[in-house]
Amino acid sequence: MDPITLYPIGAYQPMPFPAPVWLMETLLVVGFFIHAIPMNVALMGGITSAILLFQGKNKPESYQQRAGKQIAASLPLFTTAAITNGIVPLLFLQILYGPLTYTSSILMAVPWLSVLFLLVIGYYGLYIFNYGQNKLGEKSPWFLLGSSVLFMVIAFFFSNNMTLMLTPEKFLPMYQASPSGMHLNLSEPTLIPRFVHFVLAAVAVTGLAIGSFGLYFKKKDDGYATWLIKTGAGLFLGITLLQTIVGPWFLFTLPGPVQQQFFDVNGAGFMGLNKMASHLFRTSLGLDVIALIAMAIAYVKGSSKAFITGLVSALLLIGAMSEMRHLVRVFSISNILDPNTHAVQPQTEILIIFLVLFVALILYLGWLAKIVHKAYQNK
Amino acid sequence: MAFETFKKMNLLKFGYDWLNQRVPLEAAIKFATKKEVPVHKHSIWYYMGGICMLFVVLQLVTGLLLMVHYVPSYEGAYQSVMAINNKIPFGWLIRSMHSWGANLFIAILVIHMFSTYFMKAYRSPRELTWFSGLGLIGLAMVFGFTGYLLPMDEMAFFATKVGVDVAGEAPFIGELVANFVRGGEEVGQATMNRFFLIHVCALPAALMGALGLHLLLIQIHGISEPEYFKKLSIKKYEKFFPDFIMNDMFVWGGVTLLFLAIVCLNPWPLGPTIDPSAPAPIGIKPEWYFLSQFQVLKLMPSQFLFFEGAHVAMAIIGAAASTMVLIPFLDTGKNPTISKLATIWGVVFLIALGVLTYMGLQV
Amino acid sequence: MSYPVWEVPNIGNGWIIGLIAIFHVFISHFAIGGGAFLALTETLAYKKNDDRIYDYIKKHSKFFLLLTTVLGAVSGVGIWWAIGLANPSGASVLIQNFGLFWGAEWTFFAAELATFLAYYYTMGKMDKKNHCVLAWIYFGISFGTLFVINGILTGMLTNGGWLNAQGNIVGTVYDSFFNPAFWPALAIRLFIMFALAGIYALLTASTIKGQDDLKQYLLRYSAKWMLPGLIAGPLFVVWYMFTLPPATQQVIVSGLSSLGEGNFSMMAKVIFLCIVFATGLIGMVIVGPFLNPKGFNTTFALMLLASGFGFMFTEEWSREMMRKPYVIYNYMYSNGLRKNQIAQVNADGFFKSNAWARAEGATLAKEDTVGHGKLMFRYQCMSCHTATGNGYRSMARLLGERDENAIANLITLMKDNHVILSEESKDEKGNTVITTKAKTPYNGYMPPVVGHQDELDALSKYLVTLSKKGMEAGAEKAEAQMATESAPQSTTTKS
Amino acid sequence: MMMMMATGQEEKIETPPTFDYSAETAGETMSRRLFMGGMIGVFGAVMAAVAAGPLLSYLWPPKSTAIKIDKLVLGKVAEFPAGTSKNFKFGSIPALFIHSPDGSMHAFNATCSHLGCTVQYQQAKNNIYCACHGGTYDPATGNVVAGPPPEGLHKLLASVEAGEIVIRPEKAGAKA
Repeated sequence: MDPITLYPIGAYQPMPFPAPVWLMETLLVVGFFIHAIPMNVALMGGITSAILLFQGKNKPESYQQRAGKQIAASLPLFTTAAITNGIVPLLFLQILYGPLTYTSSILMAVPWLSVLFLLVIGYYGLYIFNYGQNKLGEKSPWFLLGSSVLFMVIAFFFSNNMTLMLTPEKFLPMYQASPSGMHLNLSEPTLIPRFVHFVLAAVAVTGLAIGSFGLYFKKKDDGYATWLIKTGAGLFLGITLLQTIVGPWFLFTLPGPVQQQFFDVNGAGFMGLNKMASHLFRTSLGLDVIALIAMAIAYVKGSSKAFITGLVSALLLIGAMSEMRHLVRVFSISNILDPNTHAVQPQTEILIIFLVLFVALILYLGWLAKIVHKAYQNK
Repeated sequence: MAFETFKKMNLLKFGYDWLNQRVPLEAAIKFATKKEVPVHKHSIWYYMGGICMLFVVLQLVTGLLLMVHYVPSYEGAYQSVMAINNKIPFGWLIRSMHSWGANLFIAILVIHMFSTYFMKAYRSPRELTWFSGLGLIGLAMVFGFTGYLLPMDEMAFFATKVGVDVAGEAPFIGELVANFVRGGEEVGQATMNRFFLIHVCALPAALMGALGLHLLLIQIHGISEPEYFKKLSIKKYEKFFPDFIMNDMFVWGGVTLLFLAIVCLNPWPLGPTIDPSAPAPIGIKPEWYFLSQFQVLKLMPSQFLFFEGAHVAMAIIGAAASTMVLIPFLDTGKNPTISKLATIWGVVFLIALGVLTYMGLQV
Repeated sequence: MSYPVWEVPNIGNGWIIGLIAIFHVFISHFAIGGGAFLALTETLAYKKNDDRIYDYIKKHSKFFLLLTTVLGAVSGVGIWWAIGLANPSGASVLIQNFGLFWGAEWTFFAAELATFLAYYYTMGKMDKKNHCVLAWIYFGISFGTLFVINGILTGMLTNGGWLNAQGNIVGTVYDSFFNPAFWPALAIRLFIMFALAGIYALLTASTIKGQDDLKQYLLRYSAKWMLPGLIAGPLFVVWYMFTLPPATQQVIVSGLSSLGEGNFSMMAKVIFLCIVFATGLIGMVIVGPFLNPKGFNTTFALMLLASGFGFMFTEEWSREMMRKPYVIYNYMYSNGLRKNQIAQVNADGFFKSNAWARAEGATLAKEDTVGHGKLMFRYQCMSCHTATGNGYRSMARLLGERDENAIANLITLMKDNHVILSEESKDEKGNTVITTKAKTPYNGYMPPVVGHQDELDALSKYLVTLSKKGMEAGAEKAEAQMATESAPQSTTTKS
Repeated sequence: MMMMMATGQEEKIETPPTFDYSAETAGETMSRRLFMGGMIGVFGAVMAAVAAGPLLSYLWPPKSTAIKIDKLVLGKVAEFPAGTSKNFKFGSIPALFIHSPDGSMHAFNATCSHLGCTVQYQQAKNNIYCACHGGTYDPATGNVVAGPPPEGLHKLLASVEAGEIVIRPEKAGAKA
């Protein structure tokens, strides 16, 4: 039978890619990394700060109150960064895997588009807390909590779309059931473990953010700083230990052939089929262990050095995970859609301009951070 | 004129002086600047009269323009309106403005009327202003009724037919009146002539008179202030000229934009041509501002006590309308209980109008 | 042509893009023009060293923050998402073609947001002069985002040397980016941005309480932001009009001069409305805040804002309609069909050329003509038409009383929508004159219908079921069926 | 004032000067006022143009619907004995046919060249006469005989074909 009637996926447009595939893949992964960090804090920071605020309810001067308010104040910034940086991975995802992502998005058009509305409402929830906490009083943390819940719904929709695009065999029956874009990918076995794994990771990253706040206050207020580091490290530690259950759960729901690329019980030293994937998998396990140990020390002692070690290894770990996430995608669909087969004709000038602007952006953001810091130092 | 003095005077001043020597411009401006408009939280309703004025002007202008191409004959009317709609540049705009304008004019008149009703602006010494206003609403509705026939499409024909037949239901003189309005037994060329004449000659003249009286009385009595405002210790006013006029112009601008947006995006349609032998089209109903009255007629059983239902219905409509006429004499502002009752009656009246119109729209 | 069609009842999926886009444009233009406003106003405050103006700027920039960084930014992403849902083929052309431009725009966008946040949070904490500089940097960077997106947007309509007449790509992406309309469109957008910045500022200034002198001063100051558009706007609009494709120019000119003639005057009506809104808006600003700042209040400011929205709505709507029937002019039609693909699809057949139509068609019985016709409709027409009811450009309404023959003729006619006939004739002096004329009246309004003849027949069979006649016939058929279903009983009694 | 502003840059002043803007709003310089006034004037003109365009195009008379015809059968020869005439419409042009007492047949565009009245044939005087201002033309050639008309009548071609009088425009007739 005609294969396209089983897998009705579109073709790329008959024009060459504007940049080499490897470069765009790199930008996709880097983009996801710089999106994931602020996104994670924005996602679970609301719940975390609300819990801290509820804990310190009747103690206005308590660390919990202070930390809760400071985290909440930073959340709009994290949200802004998350949205802005989210554009990069989505852009390159569309270039490289457009025929799949467009289709899966259309199938779940309504929830997919509702993300925007949820985002706006959640975003304003954060501002309502920050500008209205004096008026709202004790009720105000509920707004943070509400925002977090809305953001979790968004995360859930994203999980749906990112898994749905990998299973084109579902496209046709789904579309024929209803063309008005009301589907979700609930039948997907990896959906729930993937979602839980990612949401828990977001709590851990929020822990990293709290600890980093501690590093910032180290010179000003040592007691508070130590408390922040301990709290942040503890949060990371607890959640990451929990991930030792959720992680494998997620791993083992992945389709067998994809698993085998990363590790293989029958292979030499569990070596998987794909060399890079296997090394990456092992490295991340190693980074995980380092981060756990360092955070354990930081949790007990409140040491900033231990925390920094843990932070760096955790960030590296997130980077490695981002790449692995990408590899899972590649392995799942390489036999259906392979961007490497499409012609490339680099738009050299604009490519150079883009890369120069990218570097300039980083330098500019550094400068901006410096002058803002200075302004706050003076006052 | 010496060159130096000419240089000092700019053109605007020259024109002003020239006019002022011939008409009492200065006095008029002095009068207008002396006049003041109260500023309070209900001030927004003061703009309704101005908006009504805007629509009067728009209707007059677009009506005049329509007559350039309109042919008031039983056979030719439809063709000419079709040409205006489809052939003549911007004809659709002028006609849609006129048709939409007629409806919006009545809507805004109703709003204007109820806003003044609830602000109790009908009280002494403004009874005559109130009556002239009621007269203007009546005129507007007759305008609407007579104008509806003129394009001579299917809906227009049957709506007129039904409308005149309703008048024929009136006791004793009904049939007489109906025949008089129709100019015969059937809606035809004679009806057309009458409606056209009423619409473009008689009513505009009457409107000018009633409107002139209305505006003159407003100038004489000034703008009415709500009770609570009168009691305030610090009252804020703005000058009628130029401040309030400027505000008025601003509002006119906004209303015109909204109006044109409605008109351009939903040009007024023209139905199929008439076929007097055809049955009345499904879903035929009078214009919305007649629906409430129409609905009362419909709701009434054919026999009510000892009277014919239609007669009772007309009596009810008449009684309700007459409360609006009598209200300045009933609620003079001296008795707070009556004042409150008048407000309640206004609300009841408004709700009844709304509900009846809504019911009429349903079928 | 290779994606499923997201069906949105009543309004059609195109309006999902439209509504989000218009909403976004209304805010994003403020984000850029408002940057200039903040910079100039802060310079003013600095020169006068007046804390009252600083206080106003603080209030205004908080409003700015809440509006642009949240609604503006999210709705911008929203357009992108919506075009991916409603017109994935068009979106993927843009993405594949301009991907790196978007990347460059992103750097500006990220810097823009960061700068504004830095600006906002350092207000009153930083040296006043440096803070002023920050405002100017913000404006400069946000202008960068406009610069990039303007090239992509205008390139969708006037793509310069990028394409040849047959719709084949012959130029580079830069031909499309720096297209003839690039500069006039950039200027027009800037003027609109300044005007919108003024209108939003009128809103915030109208809320100043208890300082009448400052309020009136700021109102007049904000009203003057209409000036650039008033002075130079018309010039650039004329320039812009001359850069448009000749066919589009023709439709506009003939539409505007004979408004009302024919059924295709919607675009002309919207352009007319746009002109009305522009002049009306400026008139309102003159009689309102400029000449009479005393009487200007927040209600009036909201009225101005609504009128401004009306202007943006008609402006963006007419710009979209000018591109009709293409999504990328002369390259891709709004239904995803590429112009250079037509001959191929007509030869191969539509179902063979469209992955989704083929897949869906395979699930149907071969003799199900109406079903196949429905698929033709879905993949060729639904990007602009809704099927039943009274929805946006609903076929049921448009077909009206047409019967089977009329519909079949219509489809035959529309097969040649892209064909331009050229005629050679001699003028009085004996020179050869070539006049070109579209073969069908739908050229410039609709894409051609493509496919084999039997596929076109299937489409008209389906359309018949939508038309009034078809609906009535369908109802009769159902009644007849009910009658025959009850018939057997009577036949049994007979036998 | 300038001094204060200049120092304001260097060190913070506790209470910066507050401006009274009412004076500033009122006292704009003359040239700026003129400019603004001019702008309002220009805008008024633009607005008038925006309104006038549609209005004029609405009021502009539609293109004349002149009917041009190449041939008109007036009737049987027997209906027009010598010495009779007939005013008729040739397309949208008023025309005059004369069967002269001498038997010749002539047809003219009946528009008087003076002020455009329609002329008539006076059988008794055997001339073409315009009742408006007394212009008189020769019934055979259409040349002016008396009165104010500056030039003669435009000729049409009258001929007899199969017993019917047929009128044609002069040029087409000449070519044929």
